[in-house]
Amino acid sequence: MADSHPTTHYGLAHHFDNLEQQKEAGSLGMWTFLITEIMFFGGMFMAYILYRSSYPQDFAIASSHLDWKLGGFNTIVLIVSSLTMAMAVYFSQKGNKKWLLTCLALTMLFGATFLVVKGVEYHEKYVTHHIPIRDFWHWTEPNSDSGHVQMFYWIYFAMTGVHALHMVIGLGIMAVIFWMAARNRFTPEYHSPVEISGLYWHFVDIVWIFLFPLLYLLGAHLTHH
Amino acid sequence: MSTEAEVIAPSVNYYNVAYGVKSWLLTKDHKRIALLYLASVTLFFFLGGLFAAGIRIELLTPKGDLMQADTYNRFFTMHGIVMVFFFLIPSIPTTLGNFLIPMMIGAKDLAFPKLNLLSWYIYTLGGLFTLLAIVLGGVDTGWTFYAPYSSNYANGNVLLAGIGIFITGFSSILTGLNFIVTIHTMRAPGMTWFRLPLFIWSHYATSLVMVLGTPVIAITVLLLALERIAHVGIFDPALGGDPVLFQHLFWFYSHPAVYIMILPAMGVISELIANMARKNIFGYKFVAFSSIAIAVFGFLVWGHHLFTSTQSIYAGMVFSILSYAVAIPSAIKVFNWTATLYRGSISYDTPMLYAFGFIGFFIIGGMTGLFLAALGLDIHMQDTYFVVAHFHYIMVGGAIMGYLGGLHFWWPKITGRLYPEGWARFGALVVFVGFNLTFFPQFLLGYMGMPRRYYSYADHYQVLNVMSTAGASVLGIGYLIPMIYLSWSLKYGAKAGPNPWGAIGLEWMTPSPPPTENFPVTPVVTWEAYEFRPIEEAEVVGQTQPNEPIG
Amino acid sequence: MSEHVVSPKIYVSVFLALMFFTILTVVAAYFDLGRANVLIALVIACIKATLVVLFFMHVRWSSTLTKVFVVAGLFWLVIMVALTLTDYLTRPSSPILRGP
Amino acid sequence: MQIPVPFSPDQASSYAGEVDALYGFLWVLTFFFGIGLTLAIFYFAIKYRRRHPDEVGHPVAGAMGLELLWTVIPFLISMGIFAWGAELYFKIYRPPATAMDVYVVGKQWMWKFQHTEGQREINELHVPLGRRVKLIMTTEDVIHSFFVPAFRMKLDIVPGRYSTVWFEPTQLGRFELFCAEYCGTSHSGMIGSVVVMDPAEYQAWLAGGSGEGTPAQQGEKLFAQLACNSCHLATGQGRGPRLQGVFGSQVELADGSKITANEDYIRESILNPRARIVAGFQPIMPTFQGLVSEEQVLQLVAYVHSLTQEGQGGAAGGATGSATGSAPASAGGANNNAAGGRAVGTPASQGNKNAGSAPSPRP
Ligand code: HEA
Ligand code: HEA
Ligand code: HEC
Ligand code: CUA
Ligand SMILES: [Cu+2]
Repeated sequence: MADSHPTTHYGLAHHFDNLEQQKEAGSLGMWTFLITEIMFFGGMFMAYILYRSSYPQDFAIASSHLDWKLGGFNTIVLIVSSLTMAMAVYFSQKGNKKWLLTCLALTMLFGATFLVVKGVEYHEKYVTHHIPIRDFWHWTEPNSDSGHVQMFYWIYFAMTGVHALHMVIGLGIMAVIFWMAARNRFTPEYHSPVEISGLYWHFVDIVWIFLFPLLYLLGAHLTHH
Repeated sequence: MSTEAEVIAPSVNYYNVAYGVKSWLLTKDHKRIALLYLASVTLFFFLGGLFAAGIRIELLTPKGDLMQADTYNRFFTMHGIVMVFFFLIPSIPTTLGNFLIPMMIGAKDLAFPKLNLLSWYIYTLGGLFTLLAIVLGGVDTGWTFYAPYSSNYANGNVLLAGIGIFITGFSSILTGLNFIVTIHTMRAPGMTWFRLPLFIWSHYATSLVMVLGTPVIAITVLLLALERIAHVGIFDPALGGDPVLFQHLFWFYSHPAVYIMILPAMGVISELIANMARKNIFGYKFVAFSSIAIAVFGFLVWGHHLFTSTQSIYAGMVFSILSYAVAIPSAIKVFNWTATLYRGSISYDTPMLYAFGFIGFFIIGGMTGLFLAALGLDIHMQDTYFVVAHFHYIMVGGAIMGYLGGLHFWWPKITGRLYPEGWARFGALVVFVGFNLTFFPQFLLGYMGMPRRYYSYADHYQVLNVMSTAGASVLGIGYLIPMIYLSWSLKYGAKAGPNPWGAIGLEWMTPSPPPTENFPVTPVVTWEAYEFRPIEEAEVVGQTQPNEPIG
Repeated sequence: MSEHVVSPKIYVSVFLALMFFTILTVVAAYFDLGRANVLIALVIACIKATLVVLFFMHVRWSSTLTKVFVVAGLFWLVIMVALTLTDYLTRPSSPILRGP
Repeated sequence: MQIPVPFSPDQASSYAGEVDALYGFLWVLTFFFGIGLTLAIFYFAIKYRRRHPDEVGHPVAGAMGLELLWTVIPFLISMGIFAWGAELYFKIYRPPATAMDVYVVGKQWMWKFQHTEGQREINELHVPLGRRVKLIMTTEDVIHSFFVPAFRMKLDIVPGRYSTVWFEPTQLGRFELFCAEYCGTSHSGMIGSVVVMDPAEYQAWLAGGSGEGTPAQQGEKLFAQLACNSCHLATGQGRGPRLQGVFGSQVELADGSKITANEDYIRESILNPRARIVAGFQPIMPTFQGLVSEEQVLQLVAYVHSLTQEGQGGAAGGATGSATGSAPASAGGANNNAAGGRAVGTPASQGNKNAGSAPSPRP
């Protein structure tokens, strides 16, 4: 059976010939997965593009009811977390356990911050009845079509919800990596799990880089006037 | 058939290496996982077939008499969902593909064995949700789930079925991902891309489609299901949403998905034809690249399902012309298969009979695809039985023939046993006859105007419908025959040697059934694909001695 | 192992660039530029994403295969959007062809 | 091109024969390739059958010439099919400028029709032989599809907008009408028939009339009931634009773009006024979504349509005869009349497109 097979290298699974091959497989696998993720969000982007360009005014008004300051804050939080993630990879390459752990911890901290802020925003929507569910939805803003606004919020919740789900999964992965790092599982030769989960984390950041302007900033010029 | 079956079977193989339910449910061996899948997809096939039987019996008479209209609607919906998502899409890749890909490229396993097992569990979970939906009364939306009917009007368990499909989608994604990575990184030394068996090329192409397309259906069906709960959503015309957007997103996956169903079968056919004619494939590179071309172009044609949906007529034109473009690589394959027979050494064993059947059905199914892709003609044919006949010709006539052919061909490798050849040829014949009788009349019905998804129909369609039902009963028996003798052969079949067909390919150079890590030593490939030599010589070429006990 | 170790300096510069573009995108949104607003937002987001992919995700130093995969993934998204829009943009009363 | 094809329904519309011709051609092609390849396979299979168990085939290298041959020829053939199919498609899906309108409303699970002369029907549609009929179709619930096999004509009806398609019946009789998009429990019960009548009989049948008046007249009543006329004044002094002459014209919108005021545009103006604002007006028009049924919207559309024809001095007859009683009288001239009266109202672009693929005269 698999586990009884003697491994020549620490961290090498039985069915690979060497670490190089294993690492290549892992990284290619993650990239392939990220491509599926692009398409996964792609379906929602398609809906967004269609309706946003069909109902620009209503989308702008709907968007102006989101707090771009919170969204912007979250953007910055995620970018910082991406930096700490990148640094975590750097320290794993260098074999610096202490800083690896620190960077991973910071990454998780920022990720959690993001989720908390997201929760605050969702709660605000709940309080103001701006969650698009029939009989719950309540919209009084004049000069805008409640139906179109509901579609905006439907897309908003779908996209940010799925994104938040990815964040939660990302935190889980980071916790595992942290645990592995703490138990000295990584060496300068073998640290591909850190790198590969880093790819995932950065991807989730990229999604938000798109979501922020597309969802939060449509109505910025409206609030200005 | 080789009679050297009585070689000393290696004492330990993947099959007898461990016993007990746990050793199967926790296995990471791709060969065992393939068998898990084989059991599950067979189960779903018979479930889907049960629904088909219900459909055909109901359609025996013009008036609805066997069941209620609502029940009938659930029958064809569940038939479509089960057959497409739970049988045909996983069928060849997860069974034959899973079993053979590592062996054909000379690897010990897929790149991610745990992921492989996980995808079986995910598939099973999705299947359970769908079964639950069936048990709780089924779904009545058609397998296409068009909004706003399914989001706001349907009275079935759309949510459960939607979740089932969403979950199963991930199993498909993981399988595709695993294959892609495996084929890229795990090839044995000397196994260059152009030495790969065509089965590998077609599975690579299939995996591309799985990876790029499946996420879209997953999110689309999920959004639809949620829309049903919230009574609000992006496909809801009452809000200003566009139901046709759903159709775009649905077919963005579901058209490429038809190539998920046919490409693996095409790969099987390439193997069967080369090996049963003991000859190199004519135009290897053309056949190889046509698989990739089908996968890529396959993504550009989904709008041909929307010709009558009020899609813009200009978009209709674009999608129509691209649909013809995707037919070309299919044509290339058919011609090259035929040309491969030239100067071969052709055997008439069952796998080859299925291969011949495949080609015939695929030509008819594919050519009738050209009817449907012709814009002005599709106006008349869309949503009639002509479409039903078209896709059954390709999916049942084509893909399932390919699957059965492959199953017979590799059965000795998988089980170490030979199936009874006489019965098998008889079974293939019954399937062939039953199939044509079932589905050819449906072309005529369709052009005469009988719409699909009709529970009752006008009297003048009855004669052809009776023929179709009669054919379906023959076909059903035809499918039971292999089921019976294959099971029988598990215990009573003659023992097979490593290479009963005199075939070529790494999988034939290891014992049947193969040991856990497939090869005692990683093979080194020094020969081109399908490079047939006189039998004795081929054995020398192989790095492993086929008839020697290895362990 | 022949892997590239990216220096922290590069990471920090990329980080600063990302911050800069984030601020830029907010500022740009405050001007009512009609259709150009979307365009600017998208261009900036694309630049930011490219930075992350190239540097944080090391694609700049990765194999050709990885690069092909990244581009292919985006290309497929473009296929989906572009071909769907061939429908919506050519309808007789397309809602999209209308102004901003 | 009236080629009889076995197992096909009656050829009862002007383009049915052409559809059948393409269909017949494709079967010929299918048999050509099917039989040709089958014969080749049988020939090889017999000639090169395995003669002893250890025999192997002779390696044959590929042949570039052959590969090109069977790439290029299918490609050319398929481009030919494409062009043929596209030509038909444009013919069927672009209603000619001169056609009589019929309003169709689908709902689970019935068909409702209203003629411009006021006649209402359910699950049965009467049309005169040899007249081009344009269907303006909508649905109250889910997607349905209007399918008449004998006419080789089908089009989905999607909630939220109008679908328009046309046909010209060329054979008297009663033809099956099916709903061809799955729409729920009684999808297979959503059937009816189209009755093609001799034009004179058709006029008599129309005269049998309904007391309710034409859709345009009903629309006029609604226009008053819903107080549309409080804003849309014939004088042009109201808060909303004057609607006379709007239908079929190019409307300039607030954002500077232009749009042809067709049925869909009028419908949207009523149900979703904010979507497109007419240049020079404020977005104050309330939505009538939920206040009017699809049938009533169609009547309002018919009324707005009629304003153009009257406003342009079009003849009294035509699609929106001024009174039910006058219908028979206007019948003879209806074709010309509509042609003349609509020339103004026909979107320029559409007119051009139609010029290329104007329906061929009946054989
Ligand atoms: C495995 C499944 C499979 C495959 C491979 C195909 C292959 C093709 N399909 Fe099919 N199709 C389905 C499964 C499949 N289809 C299903 C399930 C539906 C209905 C879904 C639903 O609504 O429920 C459908 C519906 C469908 C439609 C929509 C019909 C409608 O609803 O109105 C169309 C329209 O263009 C179409 C076209 C094609 C074409 C052009 C091909 C081509 O790829 C075929 C190419 C093959 C050949 C051309 C034959 C071989 C070539 C030769 C013999 C040489 C000669 C060739 C030339 C001269 C070009 N298909
Ligand atoms: C892989 C895909 C696949 C497969 C294998 C099949 C297999 C069959 N299908 Fe399938 N079919 C679809 C995919 C498939 N179908 C899809 C996608 C639709 C569209 C659904 C929709 O509209 O939403 C459809 C719709 C469809 C219809 C149209 C229904 C309608 O529109 O109203 C019909 C009608 O004849 C039909 C018949 C059959 C038959 C007779 C078989 C036969 O090949 C099945 C033969 C197998 C068996 C019969 C099982 C053998 C088991 C036994 C013999 C056990 C004994 C059984 C009893 C005692 C009852 N199918
Ligand atoms: C409160 C005033 C008001 C009422 C009531 C009203 N409208 Fe309007 N309507 C407007 C205004 C203002 C516009 C122009 C701005 C716009 O496009 O929304 C308009 C535009 C239109 C247009 C587009 C005209 C064009 O020139 O393109 C149509 C058609 C129309 N209305 C029909 C109706 C109908 C039918 C009703 C009743 C069911 C109705 N309106 C009720 C104010 C009104
Ligand atoms: Cu209406 Cu089907
Ligand atoms: Cu298709």
